[in-house]
Amino acid sequence: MALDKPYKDIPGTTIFDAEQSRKGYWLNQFCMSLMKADNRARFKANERAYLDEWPMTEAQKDAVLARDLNECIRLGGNIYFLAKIGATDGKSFQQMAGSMTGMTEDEYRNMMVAGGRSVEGNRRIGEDGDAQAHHQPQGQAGKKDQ
Amino acid sequence: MALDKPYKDIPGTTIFDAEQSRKGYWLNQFCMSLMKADNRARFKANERAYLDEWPMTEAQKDAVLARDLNECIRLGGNIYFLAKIGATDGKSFQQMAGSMTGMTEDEYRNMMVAGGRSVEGNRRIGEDGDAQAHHQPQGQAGKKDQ
Amino acid sequence: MARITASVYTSHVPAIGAALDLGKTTEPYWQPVFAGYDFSKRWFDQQRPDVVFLVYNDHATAFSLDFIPTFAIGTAARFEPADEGWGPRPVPPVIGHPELAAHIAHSVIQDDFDLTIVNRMDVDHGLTVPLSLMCGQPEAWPCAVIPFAVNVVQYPVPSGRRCFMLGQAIRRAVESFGPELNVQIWGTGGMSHQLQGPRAGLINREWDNRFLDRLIAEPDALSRLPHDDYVREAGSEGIELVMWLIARGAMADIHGGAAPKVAHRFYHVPASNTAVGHLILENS
Amino acid sequence: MARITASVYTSHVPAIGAALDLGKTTEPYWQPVFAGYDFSKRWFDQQRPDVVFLVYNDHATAFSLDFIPTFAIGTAARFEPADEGWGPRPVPPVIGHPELAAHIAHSVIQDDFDLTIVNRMDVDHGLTVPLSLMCGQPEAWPCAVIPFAVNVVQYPVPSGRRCFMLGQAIRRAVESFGPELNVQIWGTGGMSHQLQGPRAGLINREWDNRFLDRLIAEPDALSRLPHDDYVREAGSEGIELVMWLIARGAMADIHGGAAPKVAHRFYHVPASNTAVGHLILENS
Ligand SMILES: [Fe+3]
Ligand SMILES: [Fe+3]
Repeated sequence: MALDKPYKDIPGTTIFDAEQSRKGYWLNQFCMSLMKADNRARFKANERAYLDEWPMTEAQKDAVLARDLNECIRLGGNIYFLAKIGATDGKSFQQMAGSMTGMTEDEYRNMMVAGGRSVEGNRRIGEDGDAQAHHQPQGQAGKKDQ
Repeated sequence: MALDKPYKDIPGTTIFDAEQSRKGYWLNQFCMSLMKADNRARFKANERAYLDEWPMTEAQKDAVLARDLNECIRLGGNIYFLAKIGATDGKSFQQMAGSMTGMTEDEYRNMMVAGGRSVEGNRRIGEDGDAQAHHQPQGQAGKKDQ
Repeated sequence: MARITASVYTSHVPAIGAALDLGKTTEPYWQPVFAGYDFSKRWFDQQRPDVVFLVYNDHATAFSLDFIPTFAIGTAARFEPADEGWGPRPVPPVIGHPELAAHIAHSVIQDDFDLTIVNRMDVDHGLTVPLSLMCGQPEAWPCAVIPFAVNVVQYPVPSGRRCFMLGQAIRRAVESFGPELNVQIWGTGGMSHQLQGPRAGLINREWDNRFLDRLIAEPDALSRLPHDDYVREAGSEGIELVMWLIARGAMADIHGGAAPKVAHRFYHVPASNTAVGHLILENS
Repeated sequence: MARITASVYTSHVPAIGAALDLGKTTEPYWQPVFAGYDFSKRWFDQQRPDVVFLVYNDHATAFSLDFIPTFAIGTAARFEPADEGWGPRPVPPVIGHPELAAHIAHSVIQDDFDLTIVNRMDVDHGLTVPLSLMCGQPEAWPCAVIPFAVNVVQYPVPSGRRCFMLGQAIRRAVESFGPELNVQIWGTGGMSHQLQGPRAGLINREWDNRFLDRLIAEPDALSRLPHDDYVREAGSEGIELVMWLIARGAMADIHGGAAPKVAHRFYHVPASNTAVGHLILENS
């Protein structure tokens, strides 16, 4: 496709365009279903069984079960849809956003209170900012798992 | 409103604009409900009771019960919505359209086979074509009631 | 590269679908209508398009008054024939072309057309009757179809001019799609008809034929015709003809190419309440 | 005659709504945020608009992927606060203005903006948080509200230029409405924020403040900024700022009138993941 997509070279950022939307259609529609209290209850009672009701890929289901939002986004999820999973878990937008950086909740919150993440080095892939691939994961939360 | 609505002076014609749409919202939404077989059955079993489930005006309900499509349109109905009533009754679009002219089914069908209604005299209110108010009803169906 | 090779214009009268589905095509009333499409079916079969971009309007089927998009593009993989109150037509499901549809949506929105993207909708006679007329009664439709729904039910509807400009944007979009595809664009609805009020049954043969003449020869000028003329001259539902201008705007001559070849032209009165018009234009 | 007297610009962060609803407005974290709106609440109270035309975006609440309108205008009489997964916010229902909304839809569609008309939808924090910030916590909202939802979730979203032109069309529409009405137009969303990926938490204070400067002084030039700049400089969700250009396009100076008066300007970091920006412009 010869479309104008200049946003492909921004580090740590996935633009939700028609291509991603097509990939993530059922993942996102599953998320929408969590806006109903009944469905939230059924999901919480047996996550795997509830996910199996949707024609999602196994990789999408695994990413949801692991609450791996970066992977969910890579597989076509959009943050406003994925936020319904967070709501079901009782998580705030700040907790969800922070979870994608590898920081602990405190680390992320402190970064925001201190003025947020700087754009310097984070405008283009290949620069040296903290959002670049070679600096992931950024905080202690991710490091624990390694 | 200072909007461009040149279509107000066409005889025998109601343009379905936002104003009509607002007037006819529930009438039309009632019609939409007839796209489900269950609802069609409930409507046929007791038309009045089914209509009473909808926040329509009494005049709208009466017009539906009487199958007076001209009155339904005056009260905000749109023909594509009203056609669902016709479908429920097993009527074709030709039967429905004809019913608004005062013609019998045969009269209307014959007019169409002969090339349809002429636009001459029917472009503007105040001319002398067969769709003008002073020529209604046009056929024998309407005359029976008088 | 994808290319728009031809455009097709046709009325989409529901009674035509019913006549076909009920096996009435050889009855004296219907025979002349279907005869007008004999050439078209052979033509379509020879052309073998990969995708039809099908411009039509929904008739209070997928869209109620809750939601009225001016322009809606179907980007789903599949669309089911709708139950319009008589049960769904016995025709195959419509297979979409999500990649091309999404590409067109992307391109056309960046061209300042404010589309609504639709991933779930049933399609009514406005879309399936033209398919039946052009393809007959196959087990499966012979190509992918991108449904493009235009609001011509609640006023204000888009102007003829806006539709013509949109057609031009669609052409740019299609021709920037990488894969080799033979794409047709169809404009449906019309010709003169009025389904409501004491003026129901209006037919304007002269106006319709003049519309066909001008659509072929001077589409740019034709696109400036105000709504009022359509309604006054061709009946309240004659307004559907603005959709033909979308297909016409996508032809090569509007973009500096050669004038299209008129492969077929047909006109007949009546089909139920409606004048049937039909045109096939080929890019050279 | 209806007149647009002022425009208001503000972020619509969901956490602000939660802080307000849970009585946390005086906590050290939140106090500076709400302090920025003290003037605004008094100002709003004095202005007593009849109608607020409220430009916002839906966040996968009323619109799923089944249906993505680029521009949707709410013409209903009433809109309920949505359950976004935490239960609906404890705020009053939103009372619409069907007559003015339908008039604007009519006028703006005739001006070649391809709106979707919506008669049933719930409204999410994008709409209710700005109302809370400007009106506090009343039993009922003090004026009618026309919800106007812009797609900024799935790309391509409308360009800043398209939004700016739309604002101009909205002004023409409002000023052609007969009844005497005091109308405000609000643009919401932004400022810099990114809610996704390893770049989450991005804030660009310099860019945001330059955006505010230019929105006041050179909106026409600002409207030509490409999407890419918003995303790269202000985060993936910073794209919401294009909505501010709709409100700005509706101000008198864009139509040959005098420059607006800056009644209030406020900027604070952070509210949750977001930079909070806020501006009030009055027509003279
Ligand atoms: Fe039609
Ligand atoms: Fe937002």
